[in-house]
Amino acid sequence: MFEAVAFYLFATLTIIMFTITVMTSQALYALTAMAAGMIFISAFFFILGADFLGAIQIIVYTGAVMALYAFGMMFFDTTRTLVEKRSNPRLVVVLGGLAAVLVVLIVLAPIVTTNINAHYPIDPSVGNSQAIGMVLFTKYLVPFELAAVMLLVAMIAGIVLAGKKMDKSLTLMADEEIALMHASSTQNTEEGAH
Amino acid sequence: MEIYLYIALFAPLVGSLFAGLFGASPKTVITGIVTSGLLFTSFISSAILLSFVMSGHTVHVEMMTWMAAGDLYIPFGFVVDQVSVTMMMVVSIVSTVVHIYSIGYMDHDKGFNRFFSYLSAFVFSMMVLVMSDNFLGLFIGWEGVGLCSWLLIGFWYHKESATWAANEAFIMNRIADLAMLIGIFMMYWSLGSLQYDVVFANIGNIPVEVVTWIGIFLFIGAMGKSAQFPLHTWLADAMEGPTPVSALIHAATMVTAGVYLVVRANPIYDLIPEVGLFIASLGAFVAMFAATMALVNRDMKRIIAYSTLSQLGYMFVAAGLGAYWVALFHLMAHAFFKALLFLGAGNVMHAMHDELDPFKMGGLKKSMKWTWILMTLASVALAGIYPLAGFFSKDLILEVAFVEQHYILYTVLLLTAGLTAFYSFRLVALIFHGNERHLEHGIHPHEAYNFVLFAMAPLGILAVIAGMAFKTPYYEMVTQLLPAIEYHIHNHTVFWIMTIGTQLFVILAIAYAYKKYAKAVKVDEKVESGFFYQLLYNQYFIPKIYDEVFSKPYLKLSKLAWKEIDLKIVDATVDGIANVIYRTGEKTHTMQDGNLSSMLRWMVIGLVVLLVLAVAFTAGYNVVNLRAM
Amino acid sequence: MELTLNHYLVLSTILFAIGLIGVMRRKNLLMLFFATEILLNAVNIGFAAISHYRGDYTGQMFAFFIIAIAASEVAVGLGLLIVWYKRTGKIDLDQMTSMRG
Amino acid sequence: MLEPINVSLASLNIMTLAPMLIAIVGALVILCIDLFKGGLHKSLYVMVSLLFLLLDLGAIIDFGNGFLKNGTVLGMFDVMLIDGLAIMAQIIIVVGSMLFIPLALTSKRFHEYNYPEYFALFLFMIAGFQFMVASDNLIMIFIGLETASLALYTLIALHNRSKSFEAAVKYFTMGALAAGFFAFGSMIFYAITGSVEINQIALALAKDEYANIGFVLIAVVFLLAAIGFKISMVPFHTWTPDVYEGSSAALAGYMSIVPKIAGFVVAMRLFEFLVHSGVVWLQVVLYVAVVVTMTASNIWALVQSDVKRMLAYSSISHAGFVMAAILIGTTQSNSGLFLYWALFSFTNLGAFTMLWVNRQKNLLPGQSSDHPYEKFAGMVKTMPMAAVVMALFMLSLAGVPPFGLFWGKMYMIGSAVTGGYTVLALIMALNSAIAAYYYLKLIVFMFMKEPMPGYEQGYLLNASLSLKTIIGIAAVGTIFAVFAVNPLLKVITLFVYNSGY
Amino acid sequence: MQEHILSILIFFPALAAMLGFVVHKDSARAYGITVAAIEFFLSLWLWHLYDPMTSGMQFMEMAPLIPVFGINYLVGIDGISLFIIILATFFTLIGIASLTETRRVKDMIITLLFLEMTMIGVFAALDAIVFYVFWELSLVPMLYIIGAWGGPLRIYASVKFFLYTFTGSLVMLVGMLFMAYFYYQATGQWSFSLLEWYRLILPVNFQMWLFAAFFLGFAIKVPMFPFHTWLPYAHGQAPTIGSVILAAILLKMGTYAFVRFSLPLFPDASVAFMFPIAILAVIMIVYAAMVAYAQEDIKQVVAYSSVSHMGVIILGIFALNVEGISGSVFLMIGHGVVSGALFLLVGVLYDRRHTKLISEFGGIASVMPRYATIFGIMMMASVGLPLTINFVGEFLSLLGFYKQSHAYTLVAGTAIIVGAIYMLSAYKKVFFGTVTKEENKNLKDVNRTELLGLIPLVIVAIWLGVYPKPVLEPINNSVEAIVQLMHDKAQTPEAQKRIPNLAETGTMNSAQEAH
Repeated sequence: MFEAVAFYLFATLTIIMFTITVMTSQALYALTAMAAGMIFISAFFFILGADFLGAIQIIVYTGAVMALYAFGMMFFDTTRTLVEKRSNPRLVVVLGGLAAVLVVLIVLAPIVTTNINAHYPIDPSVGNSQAIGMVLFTKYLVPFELAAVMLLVAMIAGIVLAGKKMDKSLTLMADEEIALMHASSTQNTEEGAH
Repeated sequence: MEIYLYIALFAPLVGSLFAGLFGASPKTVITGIVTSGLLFTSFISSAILLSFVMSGHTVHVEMMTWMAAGDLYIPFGFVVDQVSVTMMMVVSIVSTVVHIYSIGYMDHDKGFNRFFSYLSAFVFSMMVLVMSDNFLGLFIGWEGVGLCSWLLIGFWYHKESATWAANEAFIMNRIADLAMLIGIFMMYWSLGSLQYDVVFANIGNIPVEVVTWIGIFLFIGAMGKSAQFPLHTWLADAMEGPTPVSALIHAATMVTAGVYLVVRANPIYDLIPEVGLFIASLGAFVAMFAATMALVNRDMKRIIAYSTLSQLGYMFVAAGLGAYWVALFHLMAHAFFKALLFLGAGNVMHAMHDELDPFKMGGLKKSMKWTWILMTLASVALAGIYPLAGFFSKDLILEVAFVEQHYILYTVLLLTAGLTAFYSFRLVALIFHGNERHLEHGIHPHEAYNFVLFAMAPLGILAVIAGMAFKTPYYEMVTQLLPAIEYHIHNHTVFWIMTIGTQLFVILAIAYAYKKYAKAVKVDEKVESGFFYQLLYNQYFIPKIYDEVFSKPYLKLSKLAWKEIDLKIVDATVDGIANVIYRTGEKTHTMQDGNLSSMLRWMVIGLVVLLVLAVAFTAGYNVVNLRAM
Repeated sequence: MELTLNHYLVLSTILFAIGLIGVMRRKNLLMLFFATEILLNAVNIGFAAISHYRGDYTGQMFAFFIIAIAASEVAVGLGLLIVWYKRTGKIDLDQMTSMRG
Repeated sequence: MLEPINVSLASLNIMTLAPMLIAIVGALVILCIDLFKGGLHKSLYVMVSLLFLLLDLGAIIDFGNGFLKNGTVLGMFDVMLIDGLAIMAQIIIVVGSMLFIPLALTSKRFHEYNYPEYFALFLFMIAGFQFMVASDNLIMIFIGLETASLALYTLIALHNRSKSFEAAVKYFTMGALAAGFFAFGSMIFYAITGSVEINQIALALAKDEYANIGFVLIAVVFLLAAIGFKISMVPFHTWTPDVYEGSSAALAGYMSIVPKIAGFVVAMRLFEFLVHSGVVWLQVVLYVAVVVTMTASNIWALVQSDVKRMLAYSSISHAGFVMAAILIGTTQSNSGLFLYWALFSFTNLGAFTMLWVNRQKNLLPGQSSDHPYEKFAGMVKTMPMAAVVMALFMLSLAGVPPFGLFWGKMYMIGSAVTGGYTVLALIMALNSAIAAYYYLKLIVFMFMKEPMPGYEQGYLLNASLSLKTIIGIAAVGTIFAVFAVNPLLKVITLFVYNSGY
Repeated sequence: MQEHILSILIFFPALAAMLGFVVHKDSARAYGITVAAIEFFLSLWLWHLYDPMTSGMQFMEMAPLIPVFGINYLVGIDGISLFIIILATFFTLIGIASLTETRRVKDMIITLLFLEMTMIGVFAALDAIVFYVFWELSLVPMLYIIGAWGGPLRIYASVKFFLYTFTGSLVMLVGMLFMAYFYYQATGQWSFSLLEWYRLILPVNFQMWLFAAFFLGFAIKVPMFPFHTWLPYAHGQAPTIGSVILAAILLKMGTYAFVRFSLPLFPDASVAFMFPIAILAVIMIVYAAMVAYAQEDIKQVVAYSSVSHMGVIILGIFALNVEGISGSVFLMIGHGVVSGALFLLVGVLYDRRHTKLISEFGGIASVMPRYATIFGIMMMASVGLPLTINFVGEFLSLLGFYKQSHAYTLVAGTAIIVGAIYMLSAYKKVFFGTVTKEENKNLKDVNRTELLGLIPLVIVAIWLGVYPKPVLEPINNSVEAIVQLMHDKAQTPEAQKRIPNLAETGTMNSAQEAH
C-alpha cells in the first residue's frame, strides 16, 4: 500500500516536473524542474530496491549533469525568457500523445512470464551495491571498461571542442594565412621564451 | 550452247558496267557503240539459241546457288526453252534497235553514258526475267526491270514530273510485287520448291483452292508490271522518260513481263480456268478502257502508251482464255510495231523540240518522210490490217474469244480494235498531215539521223512480216511447251464474214480519223466540255482519285503517326514516366528542410507510423486468436 | 490495488512520450538536450522496475550504463553547443538550416 | 554473503578482446605521444594509426582462421561473440578505416588534422564499432554504438566550419533521440524475456511462442527506429545528407561505409530471427521500409545539385538495397550483404575521395556547397584521368558491369530471386535504373559539358600522393572486382553459413 | 593462338585502346585504323578457321570467373554470331577510317575501340552474365559518343538512350538470375552457361514470365514498338560514326539475343508470344515506315527505316523455322551493312552542309553524281531489291513467317511498299529536281577517303546479295541446330506443331518429290 501511494505520488510529481521541463519557456524553470524530476526518479529506484542506482542517479544526474547544464546555461546566457518559434505545436502533441497511447495500449497487457528465468537473480541477503559490483565486474566487465573508454572519448571530445584551438578554423583559412599564423605563433613562443 | 546462253545473258550486263564506268563523265560515243555492239552479240547468241531450240532442244543451266536456307534451295538457274527464246529474241532485237537509235536520240544529252548504262542494265534484267528457271529468279529480273524503269523514267531527274512518275511507277509496281511474293511464298510452302519444273510437275497435287490463290497472287503481280487496271496509272506517267525508254521498256518488253508470267505459269492457270476468265475479262476491260482514254488525249506519247495498255489487255485476254501461244505471239508482234511507233514518235519529238501535243504539229510528212512511212506502217500494223503483223496476232485473239464462245469479250475486243485504228490514225493524221501548225511556234523540223532511221528499219520490216512469216514456225516451236490449241473458226462463212467485217470496220475507223483530222483541226468546244470528253481526257479521274484517296491521306496519316502518336503518345509516355519520378523528387525533397526540429519530427513520425502498424497488427492478431479460441 | 510491472512500464512510457514531445518541441538546443535526458531517465525507471519484478540484476546494469551514456552525451553535446555558440552566438536550431533539400 | 566467484582465465577468452584493445591502445599511444611532444606532423599519427589498424586487422584475420577451425567463440562471460559476422564486419570496418586514414594527408591543411586527438578519437571509434559488431548483448552493443557515435560527432565537428558544426549538432541530437529509442526497445525486450542478449531473447520468445506479440512488436519498432537511424532508413535518414554535406568528403565517405556495416550486423542479429520466426508484420514492415528507402532516396537524389549530397542520398539508397538482405534472410542474401558492402566500400570511398581531392577551401561567389555539379563540368578536358576515374566510380555505383558494385547488385538481386522475393528483385532492379540517372548526370557534366569558368583550378587542388594512392586502390578494386568476387564469396559464404545465418 | 582467338578478338581492341592513350593525337587516327584493321583481319581469319559444316559452338574458351555462383568466362561462336562479329570489326574499321573532321579524334578512337570490345564480347559470350556484362558495357562508350560529339540535344538523347536500355536490361538481369535459380533447383548447381541452360526444360508458365523479362531487355534494344522512341533521338543527335555503329551493330544485339536466348530457352513461350510479337513487329514495320515518310530530317528517315527493318527481323525470328530465322540473321547483317552505309552517306552530306533537313537540299544528284549513285545503290538495297543483301534476308524472313500466318505476312510484306515510299520520296527530295539553294551549288562530290569507306560497303551489299552462300550456309547450319533444339524441348502441342522437326521434314520433302 505504501508502495502504491509512493508510486502514484512520485509518478505524478515526475510527470509534472518533466512536463514543466518540456513546456516552460523559462530555461531556469526547466532546469530546476528537471533536476527535481531526476531526484523524484531516484525515489523510484529506492522503492524498487535499486539503492545503488538511486545513489548514482542523484550523484551523476543531479550532481554532475545538472551542474554541467547549469554551467552551459550560464555560458549561453539563456537564463532569461526564451522565445522559441513554434511551428505546428499541435502536431508535436499529437505525435507525442499518439506514441504514448499506442505504447500504453500494448504495455497495459499482462506479460506472459512463464519462461523468464533471471540470469542474475536478486539475492535479498546481499546488499544491492555489493551485488551490483559482483555482476558489474564479472559479466559486465567489458561493457564497464568500454564505458570508461566512452567517458574518455566524451572527455576528449568536450575538451577538444570547447578548446581555444577551435576558435580559428584552419579549414577556412587559405594556406598562406595558415603559414602566416604559424610564423607569428612561433614568433610569439620564441618571444615568450626570451 | 551454254556459252551462248551466258553471252546472251551477260553481254548487256557487261555493256552496262562499261557504260557505268563513264557514268559521271561527259558524253563518250564509245559507250553507245559498245553497248549496242554487245547487245547485238546478245541478239546473235539468242538467234543461235533460237535455232537450237527450234531443233527441239532446250538449254538448262544452273550457274550457282543463290539462296539456300532450311529446305529452300534457289539457284541461279537459266533455261532457254521455246517460250524464253521467243522473249529473248524480242528483247534482244528491240533493245539493239533502241540502243542504236538512242545514240542519235540522246546525242545532245548530258547523261549520255549514264543512259546507256541504265538501258543495258535494263536489258540484262529483262534477260534474267525471261531466262530464269525459277520464280524467284524471275522475281530478280522483275524487280531489276522495275529499278531500271525507275532510273530511266526519272532519267531527267531535274524534272519534277519525271521523278514523280518514276517513283509512282516503282511504288505501284511494288504493290503488285508484294502479291507476287505472297504467291511465291504460297508456292514454296505448298510445294517445297520454286523451280518451274518442280512446281509445274506437282501443281496438280495440291488443293485447288491453294492453286487458285497462287494464281491470283501471281496475276496481281503481273497486273502491276503490265499496268492493268487498277494499277495502270503509272504507265501513262512513265512517258516522262526519254522516248527510246518508252519504246523499249514501256511498250516492247517490260510491260509485257506480266503476260510472260502468265504464259510461263500456264500449267497453273490451266488448273484454274475461273481465274483465267477473270484475267481475260480484265484484259478486255483494260483494252477498251485504255483505248477510250487514248481517243481524246493530246499527248503523243501518252496516246501510244494507252494503246500499249490496250494491247496488253488483248494479250491478257488470250492468256486468260488459255491461248498462251497466241498471247505470246501478239506480245512479239506488238513489241515490234509498238517500239517502232515510239521510236517514230521520238523522231517527231526531236524534230518538234520536245513538243508532245499533236495539235501543235501537222504536215510533217514533208520534212520527215521516212518517219512518216515508218509510223504509218506501225499504225497499220497496230490496227491489224492484212497482211501486217497486227492482223495475224490481234485478229487471232478475236478469234480465240469467239471460238471460246466468250462473245462479250469478242464484242468488246472488236470495238476496241476499231477504237485502236481510230486513235492511231488520229495521231498519224494530226502529226503528218494537214497544216504545218508548228510553224506558228517557230519550229523547223528536220528528219532524224540516217543511221537512226536505218536502225528503225528492221523493226519496220518486222512489223510488216512478223505475222505472216513467223506464225507457222513460231507455232510449231512454241507449242512444244505451250498447249497446242489451234483456234479456227470451222464455219468458213462465219470466218470470212468475221475477217472481212473486222477489216472493214477497222478501215472505216481509219478513214474517219483521217477525215476528221487530216485536213483542218476543228476544236469542237461543245464536245470538249462535255462530260464524256472530260471523263476520258482526265483518265476517268483515276489519278486524281488515287491522289485524294491514297497519297494525300497517307501523307497526312504519316504526319499524324509521327507528330501525334510517336511524339505525343509513345515518346511522351516514356518521358512522362521519367518526369513523374523527377517531379516527385522535386516536390518531396523539400521535406528535408534543413531544420533539426522537422528532422526529429520525421523520426518520431516514422516511429508513430510503425507503432500504429504494430498496434493494428496486434489487435488483429488478438482478434484472430480469440476467434480461434 | 497491487502495483505491477505494467504500472511502471506505463509510467516509463508516459515519461518517454513527454521526452519525445520535448524533443520535437524545443528549439533551444540546450533545452532540447534536457528532453533527451528525460527519454533516457524514463527508460531507466522501466529497467529498474523490470529488474525488481523479475528479480534480475541485468536491468539495473542496463540502467547503470544508460546513466553513463547520458553523462557522456552531455559532455559531447555541450562541447558541440559551445563551438556552435562561439561561432554563431546562438543556440536556436531554427538558425541552423544552411543545409537542406 | 556472496560466494566468491571463481573464474578461470582461460574460460574468459580474453583474446576475444584483442582487436579492440589494439585499437584502444593505439589511441592511447597517440595521446601519449602528444603528451610528450606536441605539434608533430599529422603524417606521424596517420602512420601510427595505420600500424595499429594493421595489427588490428591481423588479429581479426587470426580470428578468422580460428573461426574456420573452431566456429563461433564466446568470451568475457559471453559478452563477446566472435562469429563470422563479427569477423567480417570487423574486417570491413578496419579495412575501410585503413583506406580512410591516409586521406588525412591532404596537400591543403584542414583543421581536424591538427589534432592528435583526432586520430585517437578515430581509433576509439573503430574500437566502438568493433565492440558493437562483436557482441549480441544489447548493453554492449549500445555502449559500443555510443562510444563510436560520440567520437564520430566530434570528428565531424573538428572540421571546424559552421556547416560541420551544424552537421554534428544535427547528428548528435538525432543520435540522442535514437539512443532513447534503442534503450526503450531494449527495455521492452527485457521486460518480456528477462534478458538483454539477443540469442537469449530469441530463445525466450520462441519458448513462449511469441505470446507477448504486442510487446515484441513495440520493441521491434523502437529498435528498428534506432538501427534504422544508424543505417539511414527512410524516414530516419534525414540526418544523412546534411551530415555528409557538413563533414569533410573523406569522413562522409567513411560514414557511408563503416558505421553502416556495424548497423547492418546489429540489424542482422536482431531482426533475422524475427523474420524467420514467421512474424508476418516484420516481413511486411521491412519490405515496405526497404522499398521506400531505396526508392525515396533515389528520387531525392535525382534533384540534388551538389554531388556530395547526391552521393549521400545514393548511399541511403544503397543501404536500403542491402537492407533487403536482412528481409530475405537467407545465407545467400546475408553473404550478399557482405559482398555488396565490401565492393561498395571500395567504390564509394573512391568516389568520396575524388570529391575530397576536389575540395577547394573557399567557395566561389554563387557557389553554395563544396561540390556542385557545375564544378565538374568539362572535367574530361581539363583533367581527363580524374574524369575517367570518377566516371568509373559512378558507373560502378550505378551497377554497370563489370565494375565492382555490379557483382554485389547481381548477387543481391539473385538472392532476392532465390529467396522468393521476385517482385522485390524487380523493384531493386528498377531502382538501379532510376539511380543510374543521377550518376549519369555527373558523367554528363564531366564528359559532355564545357568547363565552367572559375572552377578549372579546383580539380586536384587537394591531391597528394596518399590520396592518389587511395583513389588508385579504389579504382583498381572497382575495375578488377570481378576477380575478387569468387574468393570473397567463398569466404563470406563460409563465414555467414557457419555463423548460422 | 587459334584456341584463344576469340579472347584475342575481344580484348585486343581494349588493350589497344589503353595503349592509345599514349599515342599522340595527330597520329591517333592512323593508330586507330591500324588497330581496327588488325582486328578486322583477325576476324576474317576467324572466318577462315571456322568450320561452316558444324552447327555447334566453335572456338570455345572457358575460364572460371565466379565459379561459386556459376559464372564463367565462356565464349564461343557459331554461324549466327560469326558474321555479326565480322560486321562489327568491319564497321569499326570503316568508322574509324571515315573519321576525318572529328573533334578530339583520339578520345573518339579510344572510345570506339572499347566499344568494339563490348560488341564482340556480346556476340561471343556464351555465359549469360558475361553476355550481360558486355551488353551493358556497350552502353557506356555509346553514351559518350552521342553525348560528347552529338547535336544540340545530345545530352537528352544520350541519357535517354542509356537509361532506357539500362532499365530494360536490368529487368532482363532479374530474368537471368531467375533462370540460373531454376538451373540450380534442377541440378543443384549454379550455372549461367547458355549451353547448360539449353538443356533445361522449363514449366510453361515460368517460361512465360522469363520470356517477358528477357523480352523487355531485348525489345528496348532492338528497339521494338513501343519502346523505340529513344532511337530517333539517339540517331538524330549522334555523330555519323555513332549512328553507323548503333544501327549496324548495337541494334543487332537485341535481335541476336532473341535468337540466342529467347527461342532456345523458352520455345513454348516463344510460340505463345509469337502472335503478340508479330503484331508488334507488323506495327513496327508499317508504323515506322509511315513515320519515316513524315520526317523532315534525312537522318531521321534512315533512323525510322531501321525500326521498320528491325520489325522484319523480329518477324523472321519468330517464324520459328529455319528459313525465317536464317533469313533474319542474314538480314541483321544486311541491315547492318545497308543502314550503316546510309548513315555514313548522310554523314557525308552533313559534313558538307551541317544540316540534315531534307528541305535544305534538292538536285544534289547533279552536283554530286557519285554520291547520288552510291546513295541510290544503298537505298535500293534498303528497299530490298533482289541481288542486294537485304533482299535475301527480307525474303527469307517473310517466307519463314508465312508458314505461321498468312495474314500477318501479307501486312508485314507491305514493308516493301511503304519502304519504297519513304525512301524514294526522300531520295527524290534530296537528289532530284533542280538545285535551288545557293550553298548546294558548289558541294564537292565524295572524296577518296569517303569512297574508301563506302565502296567496300557497296561491294558487300551486292556481293552478299548475289552470292549469300558463304554467309548463309553457316548461319543456316547453326539455325538448324537451334530449331531442332526448340522442337525437342517444346512441350505444348501448339509449340510442337509450330516448330518444325527437322529430322522429319527431310523425309517429308522426299516424299513430296516422290509424288
